[in-house]
Amino acid sequence: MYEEIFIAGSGGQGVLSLGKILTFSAIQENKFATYYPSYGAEIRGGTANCMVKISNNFIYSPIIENPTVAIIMNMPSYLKFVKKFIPQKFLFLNTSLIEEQEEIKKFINQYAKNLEVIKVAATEIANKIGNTLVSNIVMLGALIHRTKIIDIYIIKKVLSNMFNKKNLTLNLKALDVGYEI
Amino acid sequence: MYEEIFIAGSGGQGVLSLGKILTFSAIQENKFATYYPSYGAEIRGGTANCMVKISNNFIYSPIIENPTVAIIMNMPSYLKFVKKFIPQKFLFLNTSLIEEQEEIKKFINQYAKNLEVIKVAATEIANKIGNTLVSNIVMLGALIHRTKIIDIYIIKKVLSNMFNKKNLTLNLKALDVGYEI
Amino acid sequence: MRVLTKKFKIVIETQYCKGCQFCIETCPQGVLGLSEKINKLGYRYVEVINPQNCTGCGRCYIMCPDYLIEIFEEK
Amino acid sequence: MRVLTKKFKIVIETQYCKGCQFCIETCPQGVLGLSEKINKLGYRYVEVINPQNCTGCGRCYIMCPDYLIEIFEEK
Amino acid sequence: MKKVLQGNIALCEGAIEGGLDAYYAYPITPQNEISAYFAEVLPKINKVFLQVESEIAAINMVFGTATTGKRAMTSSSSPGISLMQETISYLCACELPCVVVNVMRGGPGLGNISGSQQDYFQSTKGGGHGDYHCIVLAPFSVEEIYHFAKESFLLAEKYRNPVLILYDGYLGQTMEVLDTQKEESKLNVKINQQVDKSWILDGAKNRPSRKIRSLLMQEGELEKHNMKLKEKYEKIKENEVRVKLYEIEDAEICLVAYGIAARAALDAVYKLRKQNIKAGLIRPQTLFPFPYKEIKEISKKVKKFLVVEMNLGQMVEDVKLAVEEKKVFFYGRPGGCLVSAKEIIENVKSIFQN
Amino acid sequence: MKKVLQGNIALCEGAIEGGLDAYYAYPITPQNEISAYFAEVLPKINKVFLQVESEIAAINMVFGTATTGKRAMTSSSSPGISLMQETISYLCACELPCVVVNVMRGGPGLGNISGSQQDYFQSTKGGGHGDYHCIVLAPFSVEEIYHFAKESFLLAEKYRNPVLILYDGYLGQTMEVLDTQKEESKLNVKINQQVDKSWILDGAKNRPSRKIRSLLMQEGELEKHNMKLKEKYEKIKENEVRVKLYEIEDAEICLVAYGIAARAALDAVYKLRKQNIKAGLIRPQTLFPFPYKEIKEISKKVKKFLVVEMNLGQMVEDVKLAVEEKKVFFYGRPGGCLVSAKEIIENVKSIFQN
Amino acid sequence: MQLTKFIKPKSLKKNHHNFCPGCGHGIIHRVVAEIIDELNIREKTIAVAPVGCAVFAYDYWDFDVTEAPHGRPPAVATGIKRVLPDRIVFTYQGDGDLAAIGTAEIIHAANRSENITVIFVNNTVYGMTSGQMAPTTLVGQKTLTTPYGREVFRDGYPLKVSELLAVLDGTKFIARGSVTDPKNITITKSYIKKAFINQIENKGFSFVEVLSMCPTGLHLEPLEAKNWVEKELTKFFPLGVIKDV
Amino acid sequence: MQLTKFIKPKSLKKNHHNFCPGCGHGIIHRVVAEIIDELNIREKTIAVAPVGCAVFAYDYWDFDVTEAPHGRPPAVATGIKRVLPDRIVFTYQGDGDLAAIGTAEIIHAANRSENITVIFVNNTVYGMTSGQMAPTTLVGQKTLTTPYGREVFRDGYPLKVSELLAVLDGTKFIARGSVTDPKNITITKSYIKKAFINQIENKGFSFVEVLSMCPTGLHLEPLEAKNWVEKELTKFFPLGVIKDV
Ligand SMILES: Cc1ncc(C[n+]2csc(CCOP(=O)(O)OP(=O)(O)O)c2C)c(N)n1
Ligand SMILES: Cc1ncc(C[n+]2csc(CCOP(=O)(O)OP(=O)(O)O)c2C)c(N)n1
Ligand code: SF4
Ligand code: SF4
Ligand code: SF4
Ligand code: SF4
Ligand code: SF4
Ligand code: SF4
Ligand SMILES: [Mg+2]
Ligand SMILES: [Mg+2]
Repeated sequence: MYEEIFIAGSGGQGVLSLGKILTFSAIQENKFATYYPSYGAEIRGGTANCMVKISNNFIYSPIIENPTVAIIMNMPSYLKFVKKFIPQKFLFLNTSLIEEQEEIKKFINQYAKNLEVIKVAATEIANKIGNTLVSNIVMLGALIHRTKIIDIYIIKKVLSNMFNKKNLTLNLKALDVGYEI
Repeated sequence: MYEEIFIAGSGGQGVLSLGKILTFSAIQENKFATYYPSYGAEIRGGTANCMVKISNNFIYSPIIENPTVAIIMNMPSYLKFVKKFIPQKFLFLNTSLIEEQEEIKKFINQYAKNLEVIKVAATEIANKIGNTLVSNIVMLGALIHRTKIIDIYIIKKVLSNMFNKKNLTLNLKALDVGYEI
Repeated sequence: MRVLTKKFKIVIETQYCKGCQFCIETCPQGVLGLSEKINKLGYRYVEVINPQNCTGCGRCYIMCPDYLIEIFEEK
Repeated sequence: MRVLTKKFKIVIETQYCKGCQFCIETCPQGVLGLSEKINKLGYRYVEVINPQNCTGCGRCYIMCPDYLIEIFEEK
Repeated sequence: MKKVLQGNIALCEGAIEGGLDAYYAYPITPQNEISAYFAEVLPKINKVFLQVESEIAAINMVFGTATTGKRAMTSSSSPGISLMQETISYLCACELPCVVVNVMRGGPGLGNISGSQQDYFQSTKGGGHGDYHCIVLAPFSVEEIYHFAKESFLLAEKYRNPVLILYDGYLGQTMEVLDTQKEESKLNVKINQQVDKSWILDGAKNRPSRKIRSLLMQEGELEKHNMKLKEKYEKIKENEVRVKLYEIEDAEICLVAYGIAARAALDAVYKLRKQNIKAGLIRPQTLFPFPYKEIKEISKKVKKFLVVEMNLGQMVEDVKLAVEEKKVFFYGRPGGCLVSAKEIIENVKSIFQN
Repeated sequence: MKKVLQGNIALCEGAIEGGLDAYYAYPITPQNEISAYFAEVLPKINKVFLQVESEIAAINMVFGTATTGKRAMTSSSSPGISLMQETISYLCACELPCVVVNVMRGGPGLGNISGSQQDYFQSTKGGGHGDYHCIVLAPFSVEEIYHFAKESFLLAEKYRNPVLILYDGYLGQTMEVLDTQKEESKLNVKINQQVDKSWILDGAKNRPSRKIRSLLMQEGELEKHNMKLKEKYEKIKENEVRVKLYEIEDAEICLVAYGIAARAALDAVYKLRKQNIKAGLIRPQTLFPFPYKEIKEISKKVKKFLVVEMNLGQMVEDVKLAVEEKKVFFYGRPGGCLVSAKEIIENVKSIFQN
Repeated sequence: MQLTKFIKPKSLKKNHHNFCPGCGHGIIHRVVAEIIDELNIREKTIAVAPVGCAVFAYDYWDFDVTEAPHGRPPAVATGIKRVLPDRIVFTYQGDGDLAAIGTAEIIHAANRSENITVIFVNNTVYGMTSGQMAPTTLVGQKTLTTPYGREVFRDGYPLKVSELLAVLDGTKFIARGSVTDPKNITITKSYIKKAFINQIENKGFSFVEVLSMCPTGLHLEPLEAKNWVEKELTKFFPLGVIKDV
Repeated sequence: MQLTKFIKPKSLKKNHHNFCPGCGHGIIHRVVAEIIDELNIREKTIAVAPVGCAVFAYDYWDFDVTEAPHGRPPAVATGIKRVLPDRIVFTYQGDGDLAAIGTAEIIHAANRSENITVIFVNNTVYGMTSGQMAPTTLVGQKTLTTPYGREVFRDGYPLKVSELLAVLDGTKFIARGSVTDPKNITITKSYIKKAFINQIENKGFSFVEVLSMCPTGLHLEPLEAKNWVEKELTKFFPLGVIKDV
């Protein structure tokens, strides 16, 4: 397997955590994985992003060259990144905050014929569960369900190492809800 | 012609001026000349020195390698430098301030068989003329007389460009007295 | 009772608003409010909710870190 | 009239003296003077000219920048 | 033990494992994670963490701590490292063991905060004044960062010489798995090596007082000291060269790259081989000492060398010192741009076409 | 016109003749004569003289003055120049014409105050971060110091690039005769050359406002800027190499030396010829750009090269980049020791014996 | 008919800046631009931008601006002013730039009484590099590099730069303002204006410290950050004119 | 029987120094050595020498001494003290070293209240490099780089370092003494001693400025130089304790 996953959103949406969870989980599965965040002054201006690569072999460059999957959590990221990192397999959009643009859709279609666009109202769902902060985990659930990149049990194990009890319950719920959409 | 002249004394004895006068004069005579002073923290501790080279041809290194002439104006310089820069032709000693040491004399004799030592009580003579500050020029007179390195009229011309009238008279007198010893 | 003898026009480049709310907080007349919508920068942006109350005091202009607000007097 | 009840020995490493004259100037008893001779560093150096007047006050010791002076009390 | 760490954090954990006593630094991207980590962790284990007024202050505090024989480190990125050049020259002159980390970014000037390899000359030839050398380690993975950091103090102490750990912003920011036990990532040092500490300053108790200084004004003194240093550098050249070779045996073209660029190069090597182009890779892990001899040896068999760097061509000069010029090609991207396997492959192909 | 001047003073007179507007510096031996002279003379001709708080301040004032298109200079010696490395990188990045003078002394560290050539790498490869180059001029006589100083501003402006004048303490302190008219000491510049000043900051009057900066964060921007600089450097390499050749035609061994070392080498050449050893000398007057091509050309005929430097071997690497390694020998003395003709002759002879 | 009452100054470019929501730099940038307009000196002003979040000043102000290496704006400004004494030269610096790495340069420019204007933006953190402790960070304040709060014992005291510079004979005007509300912005503006007028009148070194909010570095919402500056920061850094000679 | 009354302290080596005739460094070196002896801390003292005429301190004092790059002794001392907090660490610096190139380092060491002792030798010139203007050179004073006398307009004001540092909360003891006569030497000694005792008692940063004579740099005979310091220099730099908390 070889996946290049691009994840973008606003600083507060937990896109970096989402990337790290994927990375930790992949390594738990004895895969190779790299994680590369945006950092420094780049983060200013509303968007944060990270790049995750997962492979059965050693990963040479942590930088996305041919994204297979992209997860876009808000509108500025949609406008800024989608044309630059067109995924070949899956594009996950947080439709709670993104209004698709015809021009961008067209552009993508041109370069990624077989792309599947998965729309998840992640923020709204998270809000319903109890906290918009877990929109990233909702998205993660959706990602795992659709792509099977990583075993969901491994993800749960990783989550349980990261959160205290109260937060864990919330996060696991978000994961499950996302998984079941 | 090719002369390497080493001049040393205390900071206040005008050894650097003496070197410069020689240099300017040599160049006035259309010879090549270089002047290289001691500088910086070296000067501390009582001694100053300079190296003058005069030649009919371009001078490559300003640093003394085989001194032909040395002019030593005080005791610390005598102790510090004479063994290091043994001149092959002439050694001028300011006997007003230098007491020759047997050990050093022997040492020199070994390495400079044909050396002529010229003793000038430069400080006392200068004092008699009116100012111990011109002991360097007294020495210069003696040097020119004995070595004929440079025409004394050129020296006088250089001096007259350097000093105001009052000082010039004194310096010319010192030169003449030194020349006539 | 205060009588408004002048009318003021508030021009805000809302598409660049970062939703800091400084203008809203500082306006003594409650002229401004925060939209539920999000602009292309991704922020909930300011909107004019009570334009008629504006006294042209300029506090909002002075506070806006993104210099998005301009006030014109209409005669 | 002051009576000297103690005697003091002044030891000066004159060969390292730089002739600054700080000690001479500071000595209230005129114990020290400047030699006409020159030491191996090339300076006219200090010499003890009136040893009997020394009160052991230590001013010369304190002033000497080259720490060349030591004072001993003889009993 | 397996761990998942960011490059900059692996540096911290390695340094702590290696016995770090004090860390001083001034913030700069892309290595701020180092200070942030140490700020949290060092106070807990009673070691010194100090964020200070400037890079110059930081490197001089390293100087101070090093005079006591304790293990000091600072880190910065390119512009900050430039400011340290005077003191680095002093550290080498005074033979003080310590560790300096440069997480390179794009230059010159303020440049950008991306990763780059534009400080190779500064690091290896001496950016400061006078003849001197730091030992320069160039890890290419988070794992190597960890091990090099861990063992850098021992290496510095072995030679009483500063060690410079040189990697770029990309590697510093990347998180990946590492093995803290991995043998092959280790340096030529022993945990309990005998180190002469008879020079340290800790108070002249029951011993003569000591001095540390680089001012040598007596005639010939400084030349002698330089010659002594030279001898040390020769010894380092003899014993401490580390270089990894990949697919060299039958290679028709040999890539030469270090750090993050070597990862792209290695990727290219395997991809080229799939296309039946016999490529190999020479990856220096030490930049000073540089593996001249090893490369020269290889050049007896290999006809072409492609040096890949993230700069306008710096290490390529060292390769040319080992290999006939006409055999050596260069591909580089300056300004914080990561080279890709794809670009390298294209370059290799075009070399074979011409 | 003939004059007798000390090297450091010739620098001052040349710079003034060349249109110096402002000089900023911090004291350091062996170049204090420069400040002393400027302190006395510049106020009289309404130019700026400022002794400032540090070398870093000095080079940044140079930066400020250079942004206005005025002619600024600073001077220092090795440790002080190390401190300027960050800003020199900025000056190159911002393409600001200005002149920096390094009167080299013995290193590393505090070293001594004698003359040396231990800063060759720093000067030519870039002691600071990022890929950049100063144009490096290496006068070997008081006369050349004068002319290079005089024309350095024009050269800097021709390329919008800092010029580094590099000589050593010996030459700086030496007084000798010079000819202010001498053609052959001059550089490839014209007094009334057309220079683009459309970038200078002097107030946005009747024109759009301008900015000077080296931070280039947009994707690819910095790489592009680096490529632009590279092009400039290539142009400099093409047009500005200056090298003097002595007795090359029939030479069996060719010395390579610059600055004060080249004087000893030249002395040796003539003395060797008297002993029927056919020696010649290649003397680079520019160290960046370095005369690779010229040396390579000569190496087609000449079998042996002896590089003579006052360091542990720095320029020798550049010579080896031009000439097959096995032809190249080295003789050097670090730590502020002047090489002598005698020593060079001995070395030449021993090369022929082996 | 429309009368303009409050409009963007001419000395600002038409683009929009990249500062974070609620960042004080935006306010101060505008205030400076207004003053330059009011004094009618746009065409002879040269500004020196720092390294810090305000590094991009040259993209926002519509007059000549140069970058300077981190901490060196006072030296760069000196190099400009000395050769162009009739131009108006000012630096704009953050607390890392001015009070940490640039300490020597600001002290000596002040001591020489360089006839320049310095605007010192004190937001108690290194905004640009993600919120580390600055020399002006308050005791106990948590930052990226003081996760347990600034400790006097280890990190020293918050540096009162204005009070420090006031000791120097070379400083002619020193004041501290803030940008937390319209009144204080207006006062701060009067300080900065005075600092420019001093330069025009060749009075020498004039310095205005501005307490500002960096919501990102403080990890606070814009309004919270503003309140913190208003309530907490001014306790330690009192507002007002500190020196005027 | 002979009783010793005034003898060379043990903390001085047996050799002789190379300072010029009448140089104040010699007196101050001896005073420091006496204090180290009296406090019985020779075996745990580590000194940091500056670059300046006192660079050779390691050749004269008989305890551990390190060199430091020019101006950086406070940073080097910090690096020592932080890892060896029970040792006595002090710097000895000239006015070029401390008040020019080393401005940032001294201000921040003081601000951090590093528990070290700093001895600041103010002789108004750069002795080592042949007598250039120093930050402390008086207005009108002629030096190698102010041949027409220091001009306020160009060169700024003489820097009162002690008064400047006194503003910082981190400084615990600041005093200015001189070495022009036995009485003042004794007072200066008491200041320096206090500055060491403060360190022993962990009180924090203590600083003593010593007005000293550099006959060579001043181009005066030793006695003249001494008198100039006594008469002229003390007018601008008043003697006494400036801060003691
Ligand atoms: C020599 C050097 N050191 C460090 C940096 C990294 N750096 C960039 S901005 C900055 C500090 C910014 O803080 P401040 O001056 O307070 O400005 P703010 O962003 O808070 O406005 C630092 C340390 C650099 N660019 N150059
Ligand atoms: C980086 C650097 N810059 C400059 C110098 C040259 N330098 C040596 S000592 C000195 C100043 C000495 O003056 P001061 O500190 O007052 O000491 P003093 O000799 O007067 O006691 C200078 C500028 C240096 N060695 N290193
Ligand atoms: S001008 Fe005054 S009243 Fe009108 S919106 Fe702005 S703050 Fe409110
Ligand atoms: S102050 Fe400006 S940026 Fe903030 S909410 Fe109001 S309009 Fe938007
Ligand atoms: S101890 Fe006192 S009285 Fe005796 S010589 Fe010294 S100064 Fe004079
Ligand atoms: S004080 Fe010392 S150096 Fe000066 S004259 Fe007296 S003994 Fe000599
Ligand atoms: S990080 Fe802070 S100072 Fe920088 S732009 Fe954001 S809020 Fe402003
Ligand atoms: S130059 Fe001045 S400070 Fe230096 S030793 Fe001589 S008198 Fe003392
Ligand atoms: Mg800040
Ligand atoms: Mg001094």
